[in-house]
Amino acid sequence: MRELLICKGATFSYEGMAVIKEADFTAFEGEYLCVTGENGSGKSTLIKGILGLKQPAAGKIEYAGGLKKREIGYLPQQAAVKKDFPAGVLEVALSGCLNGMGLRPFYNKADKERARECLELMGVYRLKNRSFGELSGGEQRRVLLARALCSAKRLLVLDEPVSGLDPSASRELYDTVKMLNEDRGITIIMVTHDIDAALTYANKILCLDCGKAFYGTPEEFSASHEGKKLYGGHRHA
Amino acid sequence: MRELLICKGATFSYEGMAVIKEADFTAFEGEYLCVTGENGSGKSTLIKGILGLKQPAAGKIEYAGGLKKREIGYLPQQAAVKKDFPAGVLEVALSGCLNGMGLRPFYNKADKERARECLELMGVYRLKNRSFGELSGGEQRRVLLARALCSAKRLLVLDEPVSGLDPSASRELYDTVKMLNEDRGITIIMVTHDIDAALTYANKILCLDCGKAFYGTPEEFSASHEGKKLYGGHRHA
Amino acid sequence: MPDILRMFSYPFMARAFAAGVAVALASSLLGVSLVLKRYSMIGDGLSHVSFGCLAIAAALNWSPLAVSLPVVTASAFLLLRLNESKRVYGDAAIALISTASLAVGVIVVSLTTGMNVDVYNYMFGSILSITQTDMILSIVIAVIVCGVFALLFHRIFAVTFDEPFSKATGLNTDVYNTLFALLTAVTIVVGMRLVGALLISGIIIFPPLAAMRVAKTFRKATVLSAIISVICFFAGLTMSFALNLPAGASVVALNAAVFIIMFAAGLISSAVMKRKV
Amino acid sequence: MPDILRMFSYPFMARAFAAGVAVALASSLLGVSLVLKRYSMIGDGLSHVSFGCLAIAAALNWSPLAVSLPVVTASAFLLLRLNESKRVYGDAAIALISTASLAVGVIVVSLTTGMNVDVYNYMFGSILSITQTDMILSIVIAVIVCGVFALLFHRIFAVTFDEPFSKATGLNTDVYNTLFALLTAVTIVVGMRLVGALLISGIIIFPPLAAMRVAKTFRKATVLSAIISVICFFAGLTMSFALNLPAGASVVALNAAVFIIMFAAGLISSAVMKRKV
Amino acid sequence: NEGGGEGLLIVAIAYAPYDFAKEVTAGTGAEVKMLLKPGTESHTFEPTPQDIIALEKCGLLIYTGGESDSWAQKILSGLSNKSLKTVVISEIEGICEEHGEEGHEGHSHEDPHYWTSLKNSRLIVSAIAQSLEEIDPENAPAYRENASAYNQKLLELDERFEELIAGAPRDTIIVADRFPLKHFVEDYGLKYYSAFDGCAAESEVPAATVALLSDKVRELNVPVVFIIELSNGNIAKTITQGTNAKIKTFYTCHNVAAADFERGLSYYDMMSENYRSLGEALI
Ligand SMILES: Nc1ncnc2c1ncn2[C@@H]1O[C@H](COP(=O)(O)OP(=O)(O)OP(=O)(O)O)[C@@H](O)[C@H]1O
Ligand SMILES: Nc1ncnc2c1ncn2[C@@H]1O[C@H](COP(=O)(O)OP(=O)(O)OP(=O)(O)O)[C@@H](O)[C@H]1O
Ligand SMILES: [Mg+2]
Ligand SMILES: [Mg+2]
Ligand SMILES: [Zn+2]
Repeated sequence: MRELLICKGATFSYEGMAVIKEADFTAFEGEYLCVTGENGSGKSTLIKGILGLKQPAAGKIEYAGGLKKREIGYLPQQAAVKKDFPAGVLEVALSGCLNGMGLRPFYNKADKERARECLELMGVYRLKNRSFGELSGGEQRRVLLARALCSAKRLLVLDEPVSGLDPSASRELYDTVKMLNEDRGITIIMVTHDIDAALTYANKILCLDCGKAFYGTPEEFSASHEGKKLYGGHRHA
Repeated sequence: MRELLICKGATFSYEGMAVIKEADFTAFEGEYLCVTGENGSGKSTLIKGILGLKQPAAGKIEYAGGLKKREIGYLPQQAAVKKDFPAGVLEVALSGCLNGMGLRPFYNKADKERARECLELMGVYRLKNRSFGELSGGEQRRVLLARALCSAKRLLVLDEPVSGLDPSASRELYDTVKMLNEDRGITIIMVTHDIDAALTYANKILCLDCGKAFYGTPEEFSASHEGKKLYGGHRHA
Repeated sequence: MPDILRMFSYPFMARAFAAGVAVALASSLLGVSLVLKRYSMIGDGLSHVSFGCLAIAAALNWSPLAVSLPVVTASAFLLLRLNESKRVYGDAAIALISTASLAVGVIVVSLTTGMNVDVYNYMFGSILSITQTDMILSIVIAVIVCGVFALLFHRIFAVTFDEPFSKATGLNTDVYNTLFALLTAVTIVVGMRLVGALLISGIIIFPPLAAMRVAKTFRKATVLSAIISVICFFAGLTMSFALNLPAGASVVALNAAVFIIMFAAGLISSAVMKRKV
Repeated sequence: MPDILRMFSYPFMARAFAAGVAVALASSLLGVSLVLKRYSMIGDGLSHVSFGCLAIAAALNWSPLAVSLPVVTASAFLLLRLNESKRVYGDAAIALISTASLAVGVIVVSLTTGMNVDVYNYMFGSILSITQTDMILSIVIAVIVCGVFALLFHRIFAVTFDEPFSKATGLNTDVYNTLFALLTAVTIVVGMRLVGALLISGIIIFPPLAAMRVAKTFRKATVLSAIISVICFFAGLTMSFALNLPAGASVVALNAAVFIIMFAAGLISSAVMKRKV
Repeated sequence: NEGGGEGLLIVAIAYAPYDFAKEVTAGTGAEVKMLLKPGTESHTFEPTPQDIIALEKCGLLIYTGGESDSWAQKILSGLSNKSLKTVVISEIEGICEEHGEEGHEGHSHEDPHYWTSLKNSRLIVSAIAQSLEEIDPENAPAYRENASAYNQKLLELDERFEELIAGAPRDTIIVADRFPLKHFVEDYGLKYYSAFDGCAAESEVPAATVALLSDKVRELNVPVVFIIELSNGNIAKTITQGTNAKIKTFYTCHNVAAADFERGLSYYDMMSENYRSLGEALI
C-alpha cells in the first residue's frame, strides 16, 4: 500500500492553546480511517489541518503518493448556510465537480451525469431545482454529501457525515462510502461519533482524546483503554 | 393527566406546498414524546408550529392546561451561528433564564446558579468564559442544550439534541432528559433519528412520513408498518 | 498647558464636551448591536434619506425639519424592523433606501425651478454649534438611552443573538425590537442634527468594532465600546482645540486610529501566540 | 412618437446608450455576488474614499485623478479581500474605510488653504457627458468583465457559496477572489467616473436584489439581474429624455420601482399560495 | 494670545462679501476672515474651535440669510457673543425689489448669489460700511471713503456692462452648468439657456436639457459657452462638440479656487474678467 497522507508531530492551536499535540500517523491509499473523540477533542481541527484550511503550529502534514488537493472530496461539519443565497441544489452538487475540470470553464455532460448520480445516491435528486437555503437540515446535509462525493477522486474527508441524517439515509451513506472505498479504492477519512459504525467499517481508528491520541486497527481499539471507555459505556455494547 | 398541547388538523406549507397535512395529536402533561421521520418529512416544521415560529396554513395548535410560552425550553436544529458575535458561553446559557424573569431586568443569584448547573450537566461549565463562536460544533450544541434546560419549566422541545454530540454526552443527555421528565414532571417533545433511544425512553411516538403520520406508544409503533420499515432496517435490530 | 485648560472657559466648548460625551455614550452602546445586525452604514444611509426629504420639503415649500425629522425617524425604524422578516439583509436594506432617496431627491431638485439650497445645510450639525437647549436635549436622550439599554441589556443580547429562540421561549421580541429601533432612530436622527452625520456614523462603528477585536462577551464588548467612545471623544475634541482641526472629524479620526491599533494588536498577539507554541 | 426617436440623432445620447448599457451589464453581473457578500454599500463607500483622495490631491497640488484612481481602486480591492480573513464584516469594512476617508478629507481640507475643485464635480460623473474615448473604455471594460465573469461563473459561485470547501478541494480560491476583486474595483471606479456614484450604486444593488426575490438559483439570479438592469437603463434614459428628468436618477428610480414591484409580487404570491392551501 | 484680539474682526461666509469687507476696511487694521475654505462646498466644511472662537470675538458677521446658509445661522444661535452685529444680505433694503417675485406659488427660490448683480453689490458694500461705522465710529470716515470709492469703481464697471450688452449683436448666453446668475442677467435683461435652474449641489442634468442646449449652440451659432468656476465643464464639452464654440468660465464669486484665492483674485478682477468673456460671447 502506498502512503497517501503523513502527519508528523502536527500540533494545532488556537490563540496559543494547543488542541492537538504532536499527532503522528500515516494514512495509506485505500484505507478507511475513522476519527473519533470527545466533543472539542480537535477532530474538526485535524481535518482542517489535513485539508490545508488551518496551518499547524508545529510539525507538518504532508501529501504523499502524488495526492493532489483537487482529488479530495470534503464534507464540512458545519456549512455556513446562507439562508437567502440563491443556490440551486444542482448548482451546489455540480460545484463539487469543479476541481476535476482543470481550465475548462463550463460543466460538460460527464460532470452533469456525475452530479445526478451523486444526488441520486443521497436520495435528493428530486430536489434538484429547489433552493439550497430552503431545504431541511437533513436534506442540506445530503446535498453537501453529494457535493463531496462529486469532488472525491482519491480521498474523501467527511466530518460527521451521518449527523442529521435519518436512519435509512445513514445506512445508505455507509454503504455508499464502503462501495467507494472497496470498489473504487478511494481512501476515506471520516470523523464520527458512531463507534459502532467505526468498528464495523473502518480499518484504522484514530481516537483523539484530550491531547493524547490512539491510532490503530478497530481490534486494537476495542481492546484499548480509550475504546473501553467509549465503547464500554455504549448502549448497544 | 392534563392536556398540554392540542394539535387539531394542523397543516403547514411552504410557498403553497403542504409538508404536514392535518396532523392530529394531543400531548399530555408529563409525557415524553419522540418525533421521528425521514429527512424533510416536516419534523422541524411541526416543532416551529408548536412554538409559534410558523403559522399553520390550516387547523391549529393550542396550548392547554395553562401552559405559557415562557415555560418552554427549546433547542433549535440549526442555530444560525454568528462567528464573530461576541457572546460568552455563560451569557448564552443565562439567556435561557430570561423567560422566567418577568420584568426583573438583571439576573439574580438563582438564575446564575441555574445556568451553572445546566452548563455542568452538559459538561461545558469549564468553557464558561469562552466565546460561543469559537467552540467546536459539539460544544456549541451542548451550550445550546444548557440554555434550553435553563428555560424549560414545563415543556422542553428538542430538535435533534444528540446530533453532533459524542456518545458519552448523548448518554448523559438522555439521562438528564429522563430525570427532568420523571423527577420534575417536565413534558418532553424530542425530534430524533435515534429510533433505539426513542423506543427506550419515549412513552409516545409521532412518526411523520411523507404526509401521513403515525401517533401512538412505542409498542404500537414497533408493531406498525412505519416502525417496521424504519426499525426493521436498523442495524441494531 | 494652560492653553488647553483655557478651552473650558469657552461656553461653546463646555457645551460641546457635555453634549458630545452624552451622544458618544448613547451611540456607542447601540453601536454594538447595530454592527452585529449589519447596520454599520445606517448613519450614512439616513443622511441620504434626509437629502431626499429636504428636496421634497423645498419643492413643496414646507419646513425642511417638519418633513425630514419624521421621515428619517420612520426610515430608521423601518430599516431596523425590516431585518426581522429576514427577507432583506440589513446592509442591502440600507443601500436600497438610501440610493432610492438620493435618486428621488435628485429628481425633485431638478423638477423644482431654481432650487439653490445646498440641502446638506439642514443635515449639517456641528458639535461646536450646539446651543444650551440642544445640549440638554442630547443629555436627556443619552440618559434615556443608557437607562433603557441597561435595563434591557440581557434581552437585547438574547434577541440579537438568537431571535427565534427568544420568541419561542416567550420573550416578547417585538417589544424589544421596537424599543431598540426607537432608541436607535431617535439617537441617530437627533445626533445627526446636533453633531453631524459624519461624527454619528463614526461613533456608531469604530468603538464597537474596536471593542469586538478583543472582547469575547457581549457585556465586555459593550462596556469597552462605551469607554473607547467617551475617551476618544474627549481626546478628539481636545486635539481639535489644540491643533485647530475640525472637531467632528478629529474625533472620528482618533476613533479610527484606536481601531487600527486594536486591529494590529490583535494580529500581532495572535502571531506571537502562534510562535510561542 | 417621433420625438423620442429623435433622441438617437444626438451623438451624446447614442454614446450614453452604448456606454450605459455596457456599464449596466457589467455592474449588475458583479452585483449579485457583491450583495451576497454584503457589499451593497460599496459604491457609496468608495465615493467617500474618493472625496478623501481629492482633498489630499488638492493639498499636495497633485492631479486629482492621479491620486484618486489608484487609491480608490486599491481601497475597493482591499475591501473585497478583507472579507476573506473573515475578521471584519463586509459592510463594517465599508463603513470603516468610508467614514475614515471622510474624516481625513475634512481634516485635510481644513489644514490646507482649500481646494481647487468642487469635489462633487469629480465624484458625480454624468452619463450624458461621456466622450467617445470614455464610451470605448466602458465597452471594453464591459466586454472584459462579462467575458471573464462568464468563464469564471461556476467558480465564482463556488467561492461565494462556500469558500472553505472550494479551497479544501483544490480550487485556487485566491486567484478567483483576486480576479473578482479586480473586476469589481475597475468596474466601480471607472463606472463612478463615467456615470456617477449614484447610478453605479443603484445598478449594483437594485437589479440583483430584484432578481433574488424570484430566482432560486445563482444562474437565474445573475441572468435576471443583467436583464433587469439593461432594460431599466434603456427605459430610464428614454424617460429622462421624454420627461426632461435627470438621467442617472431616472434610471435608478426605475430600478427601484422594478424592485418594489418584484417585492410586492413576491409577498402577494406567497399570500395567495397560503390561502390556496 | 497676540494683540490680534484687539483689532476689529469681521467674518464673512462667502467670498464676495469677504472681498467687499476687505475693500471697505482697507487701511484701518481690521481683520477680515472668510469662513468657507477656498474651493469647497459648504457640506464638506466643518468648523474648527478657532472658527467658533473667531465668531465669538468678531464684531461683524456677514452672511446671506435664507435657505442657503442655514448652517451658519445654526452656529450663530449657539454663540454667546452678545455684541455681534450682522449684515444679512438678503435683508438689505432694496436688494430684491428690482427683480420682484417670479410668481411661483407665492415665493420661488430666491437666488442667494446677490452679488452677481453689481447694483446689489453696491448695496452690500454700503450696508457693510454702515454697520462698521456704528461698530467702530473711530474709523467711520475711512469706511465711508473706502466704500464710496469702491462703489464708484463698481458703478463704472456696471455702466460698461450696460454699454456692452446694449450694443452687442447677441442677447443670449448659454451656461452649461448650474445657474447662480439670476441677479446678473436680470440687471441687463440678458436672455439665457442653462443646464440647471438653480445652484443646488446635488443635481444632475436631464437628457432633454442637454439636447436643447446642444440644439441652441448650433442654432444660435454661439461663440462662447459658459461654465461657472470650480466646474469640470463636462456638459459644456458635450454640447460644444463639433462646433467652434469656446468654453469660458463665468465667475459667480461664491467661492474661489485655492490658487486664485492665494494670488488675491478679487471680486472686481473676476467681474472684469466676466466683462471680457461676455464681450466675446455676445459678438
Ligand atoms: N423555508 C422553506 N421554504 C421552502 N421549503 C421549506 C422551507 N423549510 C423547509 N422546507 C421544506 O419543507 C420540508 C420539511 O422541512 P423540515 O425542516 O420540517 O424537515 P425535517 O423533518 O425537520 O427534516 P430533517 O430531518 O432533515 O431535519 C422539506 O422538504 C423542506 O425542503
Ligand atoms: N476558532 C476557534 N478559536 C478558538 N478556539 C477554537 C476555535 N475553533 C475550535 N476551537 C477549540 O478547539 C477545540 C477543538 O475544536 P474542534 O472543532 O476541532 O473539536 P471537535 O473534535 O471537532 O469537536 P466536535 O465533536 O464537537 O465537533 C475546542 O475546544 C474548541 O473550543
Ligand atoms: Mg468537529
Ligand atoms: Mg429538522
Ligand atoms: Zn453657489
